[in-house]
Amino acid sequence: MNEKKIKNVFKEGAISSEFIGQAIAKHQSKTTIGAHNIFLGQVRTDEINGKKVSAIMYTAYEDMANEKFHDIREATFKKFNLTCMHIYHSLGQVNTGEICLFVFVSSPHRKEVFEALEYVVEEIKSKAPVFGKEFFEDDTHQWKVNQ
Amino acid sequence: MNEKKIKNVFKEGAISSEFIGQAIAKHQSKTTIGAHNIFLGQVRTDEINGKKVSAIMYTAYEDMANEKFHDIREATFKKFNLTCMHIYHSLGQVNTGEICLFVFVSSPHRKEVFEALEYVVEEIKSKAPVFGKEFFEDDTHQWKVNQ
Amino acid sequence: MTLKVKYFGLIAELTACEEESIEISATSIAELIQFLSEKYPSLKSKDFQIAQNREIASIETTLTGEEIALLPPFSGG
Amino acid sequence: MTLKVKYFGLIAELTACEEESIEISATSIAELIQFLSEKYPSLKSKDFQIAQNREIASIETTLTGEEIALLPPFSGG
Repeated sequence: MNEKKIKNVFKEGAISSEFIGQAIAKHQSKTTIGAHNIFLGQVRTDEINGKKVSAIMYTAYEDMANEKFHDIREATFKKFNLTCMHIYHSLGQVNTGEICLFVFVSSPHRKEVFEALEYVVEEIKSKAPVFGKEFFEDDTHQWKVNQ
Repeated sequence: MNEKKIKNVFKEGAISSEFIGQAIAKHQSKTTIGAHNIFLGQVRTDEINGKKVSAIMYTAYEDMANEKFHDIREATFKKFNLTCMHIYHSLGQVNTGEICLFVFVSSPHRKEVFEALEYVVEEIKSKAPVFGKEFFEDDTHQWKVNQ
Repeated sequence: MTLKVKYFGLIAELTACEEESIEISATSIAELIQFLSEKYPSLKSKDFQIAQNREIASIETTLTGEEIALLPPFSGG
Repeated sequence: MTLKVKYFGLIAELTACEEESIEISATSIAELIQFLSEKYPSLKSKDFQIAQNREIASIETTLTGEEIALLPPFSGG
């Protein structure tokens, strides 16, 4: 484990569009940046056996997840020439249409951000111990599994 | 040329973070979407022969550019399973730190948005007749050339 | 050895418990899983990974740590 | 034939003009470029593409259209 302070990437509930807009605004003083790339995960109204998903309730092994997010961040900065990177993930209830994951990478040049963003998102999906419980409109549920 | 109505992608001046936040908010009613990917081009304080860029003044062959943006949009929808796509490009003055290009793609699944976004941005860079005049702090200028 | 064992997601639903202390003489993760599968028979049919002190550990790993977690498939993002 | 000729970016700077009507007997784009290079000698050293009716056209293309544009390297985004 790295000695740098481990940030908490989790936010209670959905990530708002205003929060994302403000995160973008904060980067306008960093004038070495030429390209930003943003990934947003949004909760989909999946239909499973005729029943529609209405929300996902996220839980996580928070300590381990924050360590993994930290490791992913460090590895990404080593692999790619990035100016900055931000990751936010929801905990608790996120309704369909709302945003549960916000990954934001910035670099002087565009090639770097495309590669880095996809790398970070795939790493999060495979390494972060986060668990989504999909609620249906009839209040039954099932546990989500990433594709 | 396609028969669909050709949209105007150009906006006068910089693209604000509020505008981007609002564009994200508008997609929260589209609950078949699972993944958004956003590219933002930001004007960089490049240093060229010891002089710093302070702003870029964009001009375009607007009619042709809008046709090309339209063709890129149509080709992208054919190649990738996207729910929606939006492109905005600045005209006129954009200062360093401000945003001059906003490309937004959404799909049920993440793999599609990564591939589609990079495709769209590269197509814009190579096919849209848009011209950037880089102003330096001493009021001299040079014409930008895409890498 | 006393272990703190954490359960998450589907696994926490099966065990009806999010965290417990377990006193055990097992020396490997395989032995611990054997023990837990006897305590919670429905675990046997489930897919999960084990983390020891917040790192994924293989079944042969020696038990060293104070914190063990049973993690069903991840579904973040 | 009367052509509407548009100039952009660096090229518009050289011609000191954004658009003009040109009366010409040329039949190919190559001949038009020859004509324009005589009118604006500094064009010769510059890198540009030609669009005819808003489509990039090669130098061999027959002049058909009413709208020609001289386009320096693109630098959008």
